[in-house]
Amino acid sequence: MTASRLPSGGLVDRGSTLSFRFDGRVMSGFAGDTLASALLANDQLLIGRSFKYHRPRGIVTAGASEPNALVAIGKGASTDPNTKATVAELYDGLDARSQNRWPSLKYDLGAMNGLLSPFLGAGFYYKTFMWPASFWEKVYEPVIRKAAGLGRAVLERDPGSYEKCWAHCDLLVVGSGPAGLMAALVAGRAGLRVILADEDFRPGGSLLAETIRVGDASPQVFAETSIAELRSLPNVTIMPRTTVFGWYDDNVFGAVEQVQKHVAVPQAKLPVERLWRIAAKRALLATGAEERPLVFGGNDKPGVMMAGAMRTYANRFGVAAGKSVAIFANGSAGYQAAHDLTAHGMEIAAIIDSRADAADVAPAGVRVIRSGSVIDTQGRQRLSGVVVERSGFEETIACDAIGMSGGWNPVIHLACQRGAKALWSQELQTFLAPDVGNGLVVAGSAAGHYTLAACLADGAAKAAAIAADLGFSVAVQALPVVGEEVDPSFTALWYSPGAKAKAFVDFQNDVHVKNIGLALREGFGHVEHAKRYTTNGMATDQGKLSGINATGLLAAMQGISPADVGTTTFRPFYTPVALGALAGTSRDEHAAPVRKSPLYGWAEKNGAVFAESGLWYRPAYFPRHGEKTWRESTDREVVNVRQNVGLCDVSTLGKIEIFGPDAAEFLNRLYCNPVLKLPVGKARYGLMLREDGMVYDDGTVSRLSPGHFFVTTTTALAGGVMSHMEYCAQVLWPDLKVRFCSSTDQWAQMAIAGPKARLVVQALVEDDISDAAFPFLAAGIVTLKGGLTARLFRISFSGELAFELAVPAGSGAAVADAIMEEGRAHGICAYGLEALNVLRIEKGHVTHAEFDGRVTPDDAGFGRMVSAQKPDFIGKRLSTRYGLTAADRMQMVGLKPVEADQHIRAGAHLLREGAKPSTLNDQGYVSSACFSPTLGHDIALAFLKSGRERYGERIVVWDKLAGAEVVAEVCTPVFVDPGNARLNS
Amino acid sequence: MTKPYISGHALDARIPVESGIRAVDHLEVPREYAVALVMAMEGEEAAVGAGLAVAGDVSLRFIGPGEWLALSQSETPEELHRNLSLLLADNAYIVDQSDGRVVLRLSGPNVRRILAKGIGIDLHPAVFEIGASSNVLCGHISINLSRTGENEFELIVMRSFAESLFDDLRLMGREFDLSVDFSAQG
Amino acid sequence: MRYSAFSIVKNALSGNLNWKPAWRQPEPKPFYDVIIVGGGGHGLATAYYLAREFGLKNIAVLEKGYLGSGNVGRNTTIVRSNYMLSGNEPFYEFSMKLWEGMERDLNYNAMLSQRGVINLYHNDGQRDAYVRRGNAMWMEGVPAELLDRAALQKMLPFLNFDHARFPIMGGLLQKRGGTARHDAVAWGYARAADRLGVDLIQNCEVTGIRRENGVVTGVETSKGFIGCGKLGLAAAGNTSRVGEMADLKLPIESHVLQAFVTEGLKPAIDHVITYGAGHFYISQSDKGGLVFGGEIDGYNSYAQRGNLATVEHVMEEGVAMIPGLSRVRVLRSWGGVMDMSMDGSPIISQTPIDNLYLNCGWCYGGFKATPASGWCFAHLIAKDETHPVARFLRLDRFERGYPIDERGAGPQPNLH
Amino acid sequence: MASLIPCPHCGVRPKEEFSIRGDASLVRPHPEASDETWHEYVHIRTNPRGRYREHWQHVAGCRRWLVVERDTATHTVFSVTDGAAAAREESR
Ligand SMILES: Cc1cc2nc3c(=O)[nH]c(=O)nc-3n(C[C@H](O)[C@H](O)[C@H](O)COP(=O)(O)OP(=O)(O)OC[C@H]3O[C@@H](n4cnc5c(N)ncnc54)[C@H](O)[C@@H]3O)c2cc1C
Ligand SMILES: NC(=O)c1ccc[n+]([C@@H]2O[C@H](COP(=O)([O-])OP(=O)(O)OC[C@H]3O[C@@H](n4cnc5c(N)ncnc54)[C@H](O)[C@@H]3O)[C@@H](O)[C@H]2O)c1
Ligand SMILES: Cc1cc2nc3c(=O)[nH]c(=O)nc-3n(C[C@H](O)[C@H](O)[C@H](O)COP(=O)(O)O)c2cc1C
Ligand SMILES: [Zn+2]
Repeated sequence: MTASRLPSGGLVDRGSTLSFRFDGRVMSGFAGDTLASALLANDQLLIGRSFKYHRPRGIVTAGASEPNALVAIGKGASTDPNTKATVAELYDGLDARSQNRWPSLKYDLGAMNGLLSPFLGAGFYYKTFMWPASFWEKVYEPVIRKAAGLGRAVLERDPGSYEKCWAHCDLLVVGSGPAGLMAALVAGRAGLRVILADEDFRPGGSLLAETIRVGDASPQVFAETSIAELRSLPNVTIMPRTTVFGWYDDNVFGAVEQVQKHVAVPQAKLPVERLWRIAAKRALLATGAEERPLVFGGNDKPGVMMAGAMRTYANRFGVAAGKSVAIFANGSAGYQAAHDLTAHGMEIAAIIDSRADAADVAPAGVRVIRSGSVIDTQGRQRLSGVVVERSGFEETIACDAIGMSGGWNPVIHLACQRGAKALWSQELQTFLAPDVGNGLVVAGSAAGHYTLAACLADGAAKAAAIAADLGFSVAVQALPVVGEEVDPSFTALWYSPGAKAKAFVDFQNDVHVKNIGLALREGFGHVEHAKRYTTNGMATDQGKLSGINATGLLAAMQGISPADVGTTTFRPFYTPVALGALAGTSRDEHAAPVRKSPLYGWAEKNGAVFAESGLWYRPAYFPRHGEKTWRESTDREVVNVRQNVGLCDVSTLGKIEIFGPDAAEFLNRLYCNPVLKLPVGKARYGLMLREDGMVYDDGTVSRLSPGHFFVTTTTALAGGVMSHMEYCAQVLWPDLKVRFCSSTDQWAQMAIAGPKARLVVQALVEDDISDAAFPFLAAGIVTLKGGLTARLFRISFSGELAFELAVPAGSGAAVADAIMEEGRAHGICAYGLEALNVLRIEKGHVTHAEFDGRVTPDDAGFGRMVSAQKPDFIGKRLSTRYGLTAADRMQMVGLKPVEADQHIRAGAHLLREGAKPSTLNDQGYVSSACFSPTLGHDIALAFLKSGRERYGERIVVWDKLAGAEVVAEVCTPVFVDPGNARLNS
Repeated sequence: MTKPYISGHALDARIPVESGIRAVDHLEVPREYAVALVMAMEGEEAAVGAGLAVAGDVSLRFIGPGEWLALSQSETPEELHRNLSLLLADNAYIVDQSDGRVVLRLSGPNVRRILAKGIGIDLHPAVFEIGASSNVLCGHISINLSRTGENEFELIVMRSFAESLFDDLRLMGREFDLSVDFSAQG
Repeated sequence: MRYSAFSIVKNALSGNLNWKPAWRQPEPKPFYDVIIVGGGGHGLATAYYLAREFGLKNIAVLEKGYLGSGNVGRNTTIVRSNYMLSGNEPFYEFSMKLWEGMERDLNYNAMLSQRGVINLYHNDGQRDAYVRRGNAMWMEGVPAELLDRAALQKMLPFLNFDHARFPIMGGLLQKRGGTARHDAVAWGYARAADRLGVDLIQNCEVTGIRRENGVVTGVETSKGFIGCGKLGLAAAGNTSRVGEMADLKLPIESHVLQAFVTEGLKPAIDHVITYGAGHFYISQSDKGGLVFGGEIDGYNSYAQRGNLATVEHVMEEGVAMIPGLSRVRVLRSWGGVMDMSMDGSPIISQTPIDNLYLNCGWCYGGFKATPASGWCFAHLIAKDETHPVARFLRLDRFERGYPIDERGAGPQPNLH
Repeated sequence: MASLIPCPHCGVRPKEEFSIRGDASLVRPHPEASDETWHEYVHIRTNPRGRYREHWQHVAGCRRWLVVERDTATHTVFSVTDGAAAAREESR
């Protein structure tokens, strides 16, 4: 046993033992552990395998930047692959498994790749696998793909649930270390609405692993009392386990809260994770600084760790990362770690300091090797020693862990997500956030302050400035006195010279120094090219450890400043976020709202089978006992409407009320056909164009009084037409006096169609609706027997004698019941969308299958409807363009198969008989097709080049997709009752 | 046939008759509510606004410039329409929406936390004051939201979306054991 | 240096120290016969084909950033030729055929992976439109298949078959469609063009277009004036800005589209799949990341980043289509600025200005067009005549009333 | 912008309450205007990098069409005004 639990210390609850599994092995830890600290305490150093070479890897960090210790947690569909052990909160029953290894973590065949590494340099795959051509798909790619990825996604339905939430505040503080805590305290006391978010399950940031006294307490106690005070303030919200992943426009932040990732059995009434959208007047980034790894030979073995992480494991978790620890450092932080570890009784094998002279003091009795360089490490799956070089002499130092400390990288990720480039500070030898305006301010170590005292002061000062700026008065507050500390300094070391083994830059993606050199040599020296060519920084840790080192290496290799190399672009997400959390509750049946017609229940009661139609569910057909297919029901419904009468729910049509002295003029400009002189009590078909002359939507326009119109739109474009009208009224013609509102939801509207429709409707309506009194295209307000006021329209989509009756939605079901009851004697049936579709095709009426946005009125046979008289209407001018009036445009025609038992499918194309299928020979396509029970064979509406001149021509209906070719006759698109006798009866 | 047509509520299929359970956070659905849309004629916006403010037993909800929903629980839709017409007919268009809109009333100590799961505006008591109302998006559904009491909000939704909104609200309130019921009669 | 398995072995044995730069870093010459603005996929391909197919010698590509820094480096890598309209389909099929021989042609492996593109449909109307599209493809000789629900369930069991708000009815499959490694396409064309003598000049932003007597004579750049005989614009999202330098007014708006990649995963999704009840599309990169995207953000933008509302919307659709994506973590999101045209289709065209040629309007679909766009643009520049498969992609089609509107959305770019 | 839009009628609202149409500086030509003018109105866009006026509709709010003036490179919003008011202003 080398790594182990220390006898005392740490913030873990030693009274609360938790049992967990790693690769099936049962282990135990304490409440307050992370999976990583617990694994270490169990001396489990080997945690995973790297991406490319499958090299054994252990734990490098104690936080969100971990590149190596990735595991799969959870079972079955609740599995979370690629989870960082270093941030996974331990719970009883946690089940973790290692990844990217086969057959086992210890013996992984994939490690053979390591032997091939000279051939697998950066970009190697671009240079080969090209011959023979057929091999790529069959041999090379499958092999490459097999090697892809680390973890395995289960891709089963996730039993967990998610939700989203909005939050608003004056100040969002990201990070609850000393800077963030002080800032929250200052702002909270001043009365600002403060949100303090931290990704950790325990607030306090680095204070939790610190040893310097704050005031007269330990840093842990200081954190605790500060948090307690913040909790007592009603205007402050503390959000632990909440990672702020993105900074978006207008100071909106995306954050994800892990609500139940740390429990074995989640409560059903709570989400697993919760997405927060935080609208913050101001934000303060107190995200700390990341310790920079050192790039030296063999720096990737289990046992190689960040020195600061070792401190954290010892101080916060009471875990020794090793028994005998070497420290490799270029600055004072390494010494600080050595002191802390010594204090815990751990042995320091040596401090290897890359600097020639430094004032830092090592713990008593610890050997310091100055100007030293680690050039190799020993051990296979765990470290057993390091090889150190100094002035040409090599020496092997036995140790079971090495802590590396290469300086500090302020965590400025969020500040750079909106386009600002990080700035190199020569003084601090690191990149800092530029000024990004007053919405977001960086404080503490994230701003390059490395002492605790400076972090406290910086957080307080910046919060006070923000508070004052927002108009709050801030009382002057004394800062806690901090024990003695040295301002950590370091001398940047991008590469420890003399490496005898691979010196890794990006651990997870196995990018080592030579890869960077190769990229440079091949012309990929731009930092973004180098990233893409080597994949440095593209792994799940997004270069948190490797990014700045790669920049430094590129600079050093070219003899230029890191300032001239720059960083790669910072992007969301700060750490990866589950898609489920971002999707929230919108999933499965809940993926979009459902709209229901007021007649939904009535249709259900009548046995309807429903189909989605936009957000609506509409009755598709009403099967009766014994009917086995939708076609049987549909055919019956169609025949019944043509012979008797049927009732169809058309409530989903868009309905808009238009008022005002200019309503008629307004509509006249909106539709391409004339509306101005529409008499009161009349309805008219209306065709609306887009400004480019193509048909936009159709519907009916009824005039209920001189200044009150009622128009309907298609179901699909109800919202679009309403917006379009509003645009026209508000923006194009603001001087027209017109007001309108949607009344789609106010009315239940039903079509009663068929030769017996009048008999049925008259039985319900007080008013006279005889053909004389209420002819085709009449529209008016009527009273139903029983006193209900309703609207009645004599319009027809089916081509039959038909009425559309609109009643207040709440009464819809009762009225529909009454109609059915009244109609029983006349053989009434309910009919659905399918029958409606057949009826309209038989009559040659168009829908969006025809009006697909590429069709002019003339294409569809409405050329004569377009008003030549009107001075202006939407679409008038551009509809005269050459291409829109050309003689060879496709025009709508009817098709019937020459042999009556043959079928035509919508989407088939048209060819001249004998012509070879080719794009050039393409004559058009079928837009709608159905079996016509009225005629006893298939019929279709189609668009055919110069179609109206071609009635009688035989044409091939070519449906290669179905392997079908049918000869059809071109005919008029009106198959039933071309003289409109039924309509007018 | 002369029987009156029984009017159904959009949430009849969702809310059990008289569930009687009432948690601290509660969603109450009044069965009867007269709702009218009032649209001021051009130039009459201020006059209509002033007129509405003195209209008897009517609550107002802001929709947009010159547009309001007028609500009454004591009047029938016809009465509301008639009364508003008497008051405003020369200055406004009035459209009955009693059947087109559904009113839901959400109350309780956690009401803001529930609503924040769907609504992006700041609902802090000092920001969204009692009497405030506005059209907002709740999840994916447009509603009118008004604050009617210390911890009480009213949501008005298009009838066709009512079941969906209702389902959403139940999900949003699940954490707080939100109870639901039709209002007690009267 | 020719790339091959042999060259890899040989170089490895000498410590990989002898690899040569993939391209030179030349200083601009005072004059080029042809200058291409934009070192993206299209600009580089154009230069390559100008040199290789049309024998031109004195060519430069000017790139304001690094090669491939534009949309060629930030797209979702979908390659397909499954268009519906006759103005488009022959062009994209020409491109598909070029893809199929490109790697050997360039001596660069761009990892074209013809894994199949499946477009799901969820209602009858969509099915009919896909049938029309599939038949249009066959008309051009492009194999297409209509899959029903059962076939899909077998092929893609992870799709949402049981609890979908918009149930999946079937899909249109183009087996030859797939993906390619985006960066490698740019690098491959760049390296091949460089080997034919094309000067690739990075960090060279074009800031002005000089004209004399109405004829283009050269460009002002951040590296000084550079004269040219002919000037080709392939500046993708920045077309309007470059066009403006020659007072060219264009039917283009710049919009941002976001894309996403997840953490690396073992192979799980073997096709390119697009969602019919929304705008979601997904495939898995050879490295293991699931690469996906959705709708554009909707407003004009020159910022290569998007907003959170759109991110959420994309994720909602992703999880609606594949419920099992819920636990997968998205690693990174980014944006690209695209030139959205008025009909959603591209423009390869002469312009009213002599010696100025235009290649733009690729919207979110120009990656797959890279080879054909380069070829046809080179053809146009070299011969001053339109390549037959690009004959409908002219700039004056809007004025003349010949839009190529696959979506039928009309002249509003953000609807395409 | 992009995240929040201050509607002059409703206050600050999330982006998803709006729909976007495009260039607000276009003025619909007179019916008798030239073909070219009409073509430009329907098809040609200045598409500037920088200040831009765009039509957004507050669909889930007051349903007013608004003129959002903003920067297309930084996404800063300079002003949001009512579209009808702006149109009247323009026609004056
Ligand atoms: C997120 C996203 C996903 C996409 N997905 C797909 C997909 O799956 N399939 C598909 O087919 N297409 C897709 N596309 C579209 C595709 O990427 C583009 O259409 C295509 O890459 C554009 O051509 P290009 O490669 O030449 O453009 P770019 O790579 O953008 O090249 C243009 C170059 O011009 C340079 N430039 C601009 N102005 C100047 C100047 N003044 N001076 C010098 N240089 C200048 C730019 O820096 C840039 O490098 C997607 C696009 C995006 C943004
Ligand atoms: N020993 C040294 O050489 C040395 C060097 C640098 C810093 N330090 C010490 O470190 C401390 C720095 O204090 P500080 O307050 O600036 O930072 P901190 O490191 O104490 O706290 C930062 C906190 O922010 C959290 N965080 C980071 N990104 C986040 C995100 N996107 N979302 C949510 N949470 C996020 C982290 O988990 C952490 O808890 C000081 O005490 C300083 O002395 C010491
Ligand atoms: C197909 C594809 C796959 C990508 N895969 C990864 C990946 O695995 N890891 C990663 O960090 N980024 C990946 N990226 C994103 C790039 O890092 C980068 O964000 C993108 O190319 C845009 O460039 P920019 O962010 O530098 O502006 C990928 C991009 C594309 C287009
Ligand atoms: Zn508004």
